[in-house]
Amino acid sequence: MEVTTPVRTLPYRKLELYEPEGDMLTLQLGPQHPSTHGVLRIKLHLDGEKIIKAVPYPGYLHRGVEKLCEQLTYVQMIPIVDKDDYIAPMHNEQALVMAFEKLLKIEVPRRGQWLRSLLSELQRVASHIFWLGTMSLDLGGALGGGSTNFIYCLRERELILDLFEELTGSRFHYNTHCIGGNRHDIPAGWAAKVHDAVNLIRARLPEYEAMSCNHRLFIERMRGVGVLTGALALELGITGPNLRASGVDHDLRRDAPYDAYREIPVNVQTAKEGDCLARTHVRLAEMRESLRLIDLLIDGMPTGPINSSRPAKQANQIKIPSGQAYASLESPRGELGTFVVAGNGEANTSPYRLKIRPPSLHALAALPYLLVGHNVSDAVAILGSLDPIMGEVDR
Amino acid sequence: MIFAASLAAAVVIVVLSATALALWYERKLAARMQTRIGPQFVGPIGLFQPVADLLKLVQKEEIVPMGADRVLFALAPPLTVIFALAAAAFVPLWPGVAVVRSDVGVLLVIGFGGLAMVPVWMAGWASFNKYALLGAMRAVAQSISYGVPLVLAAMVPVILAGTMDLDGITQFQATHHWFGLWPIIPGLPAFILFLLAMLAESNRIPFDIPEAESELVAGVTTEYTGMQFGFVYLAEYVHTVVGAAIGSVMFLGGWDGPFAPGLHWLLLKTLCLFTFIYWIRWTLVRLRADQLMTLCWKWLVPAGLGLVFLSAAWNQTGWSR
Amino acid sequence: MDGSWFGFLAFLLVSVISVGGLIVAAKVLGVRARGKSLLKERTYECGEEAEGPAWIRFHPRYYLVALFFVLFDVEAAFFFPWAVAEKTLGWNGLASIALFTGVLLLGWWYAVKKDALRWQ
Amino acid sequence: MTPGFIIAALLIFAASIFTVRSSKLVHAVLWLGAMLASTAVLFIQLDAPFLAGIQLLLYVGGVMTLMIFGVMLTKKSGDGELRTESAPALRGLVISLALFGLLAGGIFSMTNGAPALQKPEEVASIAASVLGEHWLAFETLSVLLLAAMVGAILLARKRDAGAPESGKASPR
Repeated sequence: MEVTTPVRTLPYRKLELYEPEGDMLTLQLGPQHPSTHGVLRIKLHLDGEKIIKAVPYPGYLHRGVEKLCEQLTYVQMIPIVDKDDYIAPMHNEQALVMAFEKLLKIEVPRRGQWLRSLLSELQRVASHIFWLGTMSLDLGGALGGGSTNFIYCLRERELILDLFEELTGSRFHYNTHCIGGNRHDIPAGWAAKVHDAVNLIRARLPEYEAMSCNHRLFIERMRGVGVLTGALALELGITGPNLRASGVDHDLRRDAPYDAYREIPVNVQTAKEGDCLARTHVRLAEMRESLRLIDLLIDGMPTGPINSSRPAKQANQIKIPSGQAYASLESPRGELGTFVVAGNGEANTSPYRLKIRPPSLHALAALPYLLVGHNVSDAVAILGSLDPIMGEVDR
Repeated sequence: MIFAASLAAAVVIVVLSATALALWYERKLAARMQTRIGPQFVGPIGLFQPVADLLKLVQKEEIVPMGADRVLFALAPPLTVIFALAAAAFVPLWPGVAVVRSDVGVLLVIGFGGLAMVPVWMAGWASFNKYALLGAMRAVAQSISYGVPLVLAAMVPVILAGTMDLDGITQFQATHHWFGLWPIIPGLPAFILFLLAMLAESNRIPFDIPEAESELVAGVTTEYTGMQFGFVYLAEYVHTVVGAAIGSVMFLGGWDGPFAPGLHWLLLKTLCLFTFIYWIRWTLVRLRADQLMTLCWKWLVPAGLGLVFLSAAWNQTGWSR
Repeated sequence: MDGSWFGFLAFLLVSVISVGGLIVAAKVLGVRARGKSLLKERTYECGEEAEGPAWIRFHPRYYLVALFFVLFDVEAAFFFPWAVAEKTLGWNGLASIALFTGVLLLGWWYAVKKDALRWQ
Repeated sequence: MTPGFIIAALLIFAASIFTVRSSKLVHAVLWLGAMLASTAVLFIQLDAPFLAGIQLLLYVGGVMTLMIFGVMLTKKSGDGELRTESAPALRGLVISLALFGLLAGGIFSMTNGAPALQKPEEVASIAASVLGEHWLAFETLSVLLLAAMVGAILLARKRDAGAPESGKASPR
């Protein structure tokens, strides 16, 4: 799709027509709100219940990760970035070490690459299924059908977390990727468990679809709501399922392949409508695709080392003298990239500047365009369907 | 008169304790649906959990927000409970016995049921909170909109039985057939319409937009704490329990049943309807406010009118005799 | 006046007493913070300072819904006596009610056509 | 003059006074609701439960909702202090006395007091009378209701025309 850059005005209604304290209600949606997926504030200007202007204010979860990384050594910062996108921590680590490997010109061995892709796909399934749960929660409420679906989805996520726990010893902050490969090799019998989990999830997926995207009420809430056009999505730098649901066929796993994706082709899932329902369909189709990939990856797992060298034991072991690199991968939310400018001080053990490109931040940029004209209920659905994780938005 | 007074007292106490039990039952039911266990520590199988909840709520501090209308704010929650309870007075418990036997029972039940939104609106408006106010406006708009199909659905048994006396309607069903079963064409759709409208009136999913907690935080109850919150919460359950009882009286033959007609049949039918309502609640997602209005005015109101005329025609063609 | 209305009075009285009992219990057992906390009393707006008052002017479409409700309620008020006497009034009664409803449905049709009852 | 009547009358009287003396519009509406509900009590005492039900359904439920939404249409329904300005005392007295005389005259012109007291109300007979004797008035009423509907729709649409549609994000 051709990218043009017109001067785009935000689609606010003419605010001067409204009397500030008469007709117009200024409502703060968040930060302490059940469905802002963490702590996002959206300032809504309402006419009755209709949104006439929406301004998102991220930043409530800012922890200064990027600044912190300037002080930490290359070994230390990997478990820190785990906390960025806390629904898919694996990808954070990988995006970071990929940038470092690019600078150091280290090639990960083939088994390490396949393991990385396998973990990435498992993480993608866990992330998308968690998203389906929270999406239901947004639509159905914590005291209703939404929570039922949420708990079902969490049950499936548990299966994957169990697998990760067996592999890495941790359920959340894995610290399994390291520069040059991986830290933990596949234990005996793990492959069979992966197959079991994948088969179980695959068998249960129709159940969730019956409760969500195949259900009449769910469709009524989602169809035609929050239509994101492909042009706008490209302009705002939106990537991932949100972009693919708007009809733009773009996926880094296929378009800029890394790791095992160089060998295994990925069927990229797209939809044309660009509304919340399309985003749901794309994510569910992606989940099925990931399940297929997991089977392929675990069956075709090559033998050999998983790491090009021994994992670093000492904090200041890895030194990068100078240079800059950008590496990105396809996280469940889109292009997750790390830009690193190496060379800080004498020791060269920490970067001069580190920038993480979170896909969720770009997705949030669409909110002022998408929310206008809808009502408060839709605002929650639209926000949920964009799948922002505030941890990586604010970092 | 002493009998009437003690009966009244008994009904209030039974409804309130049934509501407490319903709270536990719903939590257990929801837990089963969600592959959980539910309350299990307070008392045998968690049976005293509502009591524990009540004790907790009673102990909490009651906070009145700044700028609120203090009188209305304090008055609204107790009123919600009383208004929700009022309709229970008209339910025939066993043949010929109700707290109030009135020739126009159906009308009064619907009248009192429609009033329940007034204290809810008071609560939302008095809170001086935007979420509460939006919730209150939604509550009133939804309640009055669904009042129309509710009236029309309730009209069907009135036409079929030829009386507005709730006990008379039950008598008619006992001697002829339950309206939920026969005549199947105005009867069953009217029952479904009644259930839908009742769900909307008592703010249950998929019609729980007034307190939609994923959108409006907690709707009208946002600013309420302690027992004040407890009252609004309780009133919702009372409303559902009483609504289920009235639904079973008007469409499922109330106290009528094989072996021995009586209170136990009414309670059993109420329990079944209640279970059904909560089954829906823990399965579906909620609708949006505008979809709710469209559904009501575009489809349910004409459907209700059609059912009314169908039942009148049913009477006239003589099939009923 | 029917005797059973005393039952209703008793009913209301008992419900007021039970609710009042809970209020009294809450007053006696409830904790009360010493001193005044302005932060605690602030109205909830997701942790942010509220902008503008909550009591604003609402859109006339709310009024429209209320008006429609009243009009259909007036209709129902006429329906109820007819419904009771339906068996004796026969087809004639049905015809006059149908005419009445027909005229009202014209208004309903106009509203649907103009999309006036759509909530936004 | 039964005790029940006196209580109901006092309720109505008090609620009416509060309705006009309230400083907040919302309070006035709620007092109006209380007044209308007390009137239902009066109907029940007159053995007219059907009218009481209609009073509940139509007036307390319906008209009060209409009033509530009407109040919400005004700016600052809550915090504006409302002051009831009285007309000059003499003029007010004359007007209210005249109104009272008119109503009293109407009531006393009925030969044997209130007809409702004589025989209990029969819902079926109301239907027979409305659909039989007064059918023309009844059918004309539907035209009145139709006019109210159409008028309300036109009024509500007027304000929507003032606000321009959003340029980009069209919902459906």
